[in-house]
Amino acid sequence: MTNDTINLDQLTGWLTRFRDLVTEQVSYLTELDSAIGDADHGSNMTRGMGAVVEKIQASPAGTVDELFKGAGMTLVTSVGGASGPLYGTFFLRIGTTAGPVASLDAPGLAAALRAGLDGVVARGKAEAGDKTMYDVLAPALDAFDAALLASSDITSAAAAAYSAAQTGRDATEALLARKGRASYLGERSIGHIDPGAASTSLLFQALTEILGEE
Amino acid sequence: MTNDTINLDQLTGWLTRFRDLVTEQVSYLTELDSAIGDADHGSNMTRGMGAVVEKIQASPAGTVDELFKGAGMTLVTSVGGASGPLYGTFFLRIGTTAGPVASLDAPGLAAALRAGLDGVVARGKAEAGDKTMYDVLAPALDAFDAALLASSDITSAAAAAYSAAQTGRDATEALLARKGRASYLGERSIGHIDPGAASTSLLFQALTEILGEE
Amino acid sequence: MKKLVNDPKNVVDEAVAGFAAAHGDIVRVSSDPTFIVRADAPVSGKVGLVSGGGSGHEPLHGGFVGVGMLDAAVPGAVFTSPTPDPIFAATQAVNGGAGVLHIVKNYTGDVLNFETAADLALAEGIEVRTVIVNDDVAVKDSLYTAGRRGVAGTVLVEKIAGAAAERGDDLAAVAAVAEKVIGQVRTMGVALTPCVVPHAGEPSFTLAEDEIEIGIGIHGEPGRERIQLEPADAIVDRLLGPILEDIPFVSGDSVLLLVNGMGGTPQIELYIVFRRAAEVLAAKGITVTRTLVGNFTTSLEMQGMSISVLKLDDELTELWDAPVQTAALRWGR
Amino acid sequence: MKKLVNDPKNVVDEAVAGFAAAHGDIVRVSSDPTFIVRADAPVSGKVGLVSGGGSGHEPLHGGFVGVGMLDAAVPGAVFTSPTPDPIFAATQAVNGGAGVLHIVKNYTGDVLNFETAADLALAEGIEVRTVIVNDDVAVKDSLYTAGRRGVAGTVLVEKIAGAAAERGDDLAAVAAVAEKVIGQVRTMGVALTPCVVPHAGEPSFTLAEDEIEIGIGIHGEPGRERIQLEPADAIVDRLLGPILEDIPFVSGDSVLLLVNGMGGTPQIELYIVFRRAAEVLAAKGITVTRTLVGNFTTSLEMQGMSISVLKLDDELTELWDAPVQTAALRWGR
Ligand SMILES: Nc1ncnc2c1ncn2[C@@H]1O[C@H](COP(=O)(O)OP(=O)(O)O)[C@@H](O)[C@H]1O
Ligand SMILES: Nc1ncnc2c1ncn2[C@@H]1O[C@H](COP(=O)(O)OP(=O)(O)O)[C@@H](O)[C@H]1O
Ligand SMILES: [Mg+2]
Ligand SMILES: [Mg+2]
Ligand SMILES: [Mg+2]
Ligand SMILES: [Mg+2]
Repeated sequence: MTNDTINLDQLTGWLTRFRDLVTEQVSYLTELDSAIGDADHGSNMTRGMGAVVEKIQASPAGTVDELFKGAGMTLVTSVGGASGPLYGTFFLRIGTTAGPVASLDAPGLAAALRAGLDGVVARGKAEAGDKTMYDVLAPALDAFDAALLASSDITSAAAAAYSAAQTGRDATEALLARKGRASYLGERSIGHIDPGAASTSLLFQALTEILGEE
Repeated sequence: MTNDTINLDQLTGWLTRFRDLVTEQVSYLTELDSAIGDADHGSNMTRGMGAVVEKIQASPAGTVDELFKGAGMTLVTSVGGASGPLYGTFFLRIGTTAGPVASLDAPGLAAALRAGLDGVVARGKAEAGDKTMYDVLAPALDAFDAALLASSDITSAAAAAYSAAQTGRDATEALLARKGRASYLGERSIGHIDPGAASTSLLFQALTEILGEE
Repeated sequence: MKKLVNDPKNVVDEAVAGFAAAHGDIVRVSSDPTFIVRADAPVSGKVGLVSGGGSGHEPLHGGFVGVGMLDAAVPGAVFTSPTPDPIFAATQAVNGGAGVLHIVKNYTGDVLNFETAADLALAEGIEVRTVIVNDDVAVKDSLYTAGRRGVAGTVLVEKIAGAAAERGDDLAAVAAVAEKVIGQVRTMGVALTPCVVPHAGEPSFTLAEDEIEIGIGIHGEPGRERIQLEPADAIVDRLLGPILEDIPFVSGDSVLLLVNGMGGTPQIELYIVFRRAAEVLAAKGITVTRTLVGNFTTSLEMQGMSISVLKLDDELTELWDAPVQTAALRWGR
Repeated sequence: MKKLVNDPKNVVDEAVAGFAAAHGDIVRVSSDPTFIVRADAPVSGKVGLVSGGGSGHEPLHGGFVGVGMLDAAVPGAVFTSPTPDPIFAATQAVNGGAGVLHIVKNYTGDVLNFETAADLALAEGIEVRTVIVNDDVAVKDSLYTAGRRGVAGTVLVEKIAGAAAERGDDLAAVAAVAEKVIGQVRTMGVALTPCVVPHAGEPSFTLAEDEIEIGIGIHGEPGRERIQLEPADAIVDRLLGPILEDIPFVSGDSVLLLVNGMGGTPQIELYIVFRRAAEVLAAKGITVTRTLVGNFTTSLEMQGMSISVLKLDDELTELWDAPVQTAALRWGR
């Protein structure tokens, strides 16, 4: 099915599905972080997204900005580490850019996601090839934007983004880390997928799955 | 061969042979001490007797008291732990009792050894069955004295003493320790041979071997 | 994993409660959010010092809260930076009107979370300055990377900046002293064994009986290089080389020498290390005028140590010697 | 065995040399025979305090030499009592004319070697009194055995007797204070892992991943009982039971609570233990008025801890609070 817009329910579903995926893959994410970090990315993301979904369920958001500002704030105050502020800012900026609306059309979603990415860069200063979540987020959004040039269907744009995300994730394996904890390993960081890249790929998997449903 | 007396050379040989035996059996003695103590009896005895023999070789003693006082003093100042003062006192008392002579006859040796045992008791307050070197030393000297009632041959008295020493050593296995480090183990000290009993048995083995030679 | 813990989830809360019970004369502890402040906080007119980071590095930072050192410490989960809210709350609790200095170890997570807390404080009208400690020479520094980590040198920054605040320096001056220490301290560490994070239950790397990791951080992460076990003196030489080259330290310098245990190293080994390090420095004409030996910045039960060298001048020496009264460092009162 | 050592034979000598290099402001070190004395020894007119024992328990005893505590410490080989000659030499070195107190942990080896040293001192006209510390309730006491061991309570004896000597008490009075502390302190410990003596190279016992030893001493020897690993709180309860029953400690008592790490235990775990111990004492109406948490009497790299409880009165509290300046314990100066 195609989607010209994405509504509050779907966006809530996105976050919920993301929570499910990081929870399912908690050991995988933590293993990746053991190899080149401090073995907590899985538990960080699970704890954070768990708190996000719990809060949404306790008091559902009335608008898109409320939903994402709430999610961002919860991540910031429950995760700590590098991923808490980075994912937190990502969602906060999405909320701020989306504004008090009930749904987003394709350009609106693209703009919000792009603002999220800008937030991540503003906080973390990552560049392409630094072996971080940026290396998934940036190509995924480029693919999303490119798909929208051909059609205004969010579902196919999300699919393109997820495909680029997976490619980006796998490409981090060969990189030498220049940001985050993995950078301390120097050459020894090569040969491992970045844990944040892996969780960000799950974010796009969650989006395609939620858009494909119904 | 039989010996009515034991001379300075033989007595020096006794100490040297004792050094050899504790050195050969260093791991065995330490293993025994691992089980119910602090795993140092082998290295304690080897260090101490090594120093004794080194000193004798550097400046050979002219009399029996000089030999054993020197040995006792060296043990006291080079071993530490429980065995240093106890073996040290044993040899110091032997020297004091023997006096400035060139050799000992059987009663003279018996008296000197008995004085050594009294010294060990005075210092350590061990009684029969406490699971210490006393449980070898006391029956060995009793056997030595008993043999002398039948004949004045030191060789056969020493053999009797060594035989009693081995029996005494093996009998410590079943005892519950009441003195020394092993006493802290309570019931768990049962089932292990006492390391000091084992080294004391080597002392009598050394004596029989040196008297059997020539 | 064998540890003296109850539920791994409660490790930090229970330890903080124990810390409060043991050191009620020196600190007060706030829960929800969790932070530790000196008993008389806020001290009116004095610059407040706040540090924090993941737990598991004890006595860092809670053990350094007290007169002459930190005003507050904010413990995160084990090896995980605290979130901004407790950092913000601690900042408010120690603000005596003269502003607050955040002392942050250079890890992306710590930097970002303290950054947000500083923004929140600013929004409340509290002036905050931040210094980033990055003393670990095992990591090559560069404009394009996350830079060097902050490790055991942090203790020296906290002590000396704390003394500057205690004598009445204003926020800019305290920050300048902290920056001076950061500019003059270098550290490098080695691990003989890994450590086990309670909620993970598994060591994050494994070492053979004859292997050691050179250039480790303080989070149980692998180091720069894995080598065969060597005698202590050779290991010391290996660590001191990059440390001394970095600033560089030169003949005629006076220094503070810190030999820091990683948590599971017997003190007798730390002194064997100290002996060699002092020897090497003396041979290079560098005078050790102040010393510190012990467990100050740890990685749970890891066996290993780090060596830190801080170039001293009269001012830093005087501030080092100033009275301090914390759970883990105390003299002059 | 992975250790930061060079030749295992030189462990003690190198560590003592490092200790001297690190703490030259507090101690002087004599070699051949090896002992550590406070920098200003002998202090004329003051009773001298000498302790010692096998190495591997650091900071005990060298870390407690200094103003307000020990005048000298005599380190033996690892886990082996020193011989009488260095004890005698240390006794001479600290004799300020008011006599010398020997503080000896109750092990046959330590007792015998100190006994001989005291005889030698007496022959030189130095008055020596000896107190034997035997705080370990894991060992059943009896007239017919070696009696209880001396363990972490020794630190409290050394601090409090040291303060009595520092204020000018005569030898009989200092000995009486020491005996009072010995009469009122009880300790029990647990091991999670064994330790490895450098020259042995092997652990002296092995424990499965789910086993712990209850009632251990401080020489890597096995304890009274091997049990399954339990939560920290259950272990604390298990140790506190025999301690509190022994004197007994009763409602209304004021106590000092010492949680002592065995060398390889992370501080975060010691505070989890402290929290529970304080809770149990409070529930029994016993007030914890003084505290000490950290590595004070260790067994090399062993993981584990001991709990000591000392019944306080005004005199002991005042002596505990008196200034002390040693490498490992310092306040008030
Ligand atoms: N400066 C940065 N910019 C973007 N992403 C980063 C940056 N630093 C770290 N990350 C991401 O964060 C991930 C690690 O997250 P996590 O393990 O939860 O935090 P921490 O590193 O504090 O333990 C890395 O895998 C990386 O993708
Ligand atoms: N009170 C005592 N009387 C006699 N022998 C003793 C006594 N205490 C200990 N021993 C002996 O000393 C031996 C231990 O010696 P060693 O291991 O060298 O010293 P330590 O126990 O100080 O480590 C014990 O096996 C025992 O035979
Ligand atoms: Mg991580
Ligand atoms: Mg022994
Ligand atoms: Mg982390
Ligand atoms: Mg011994």
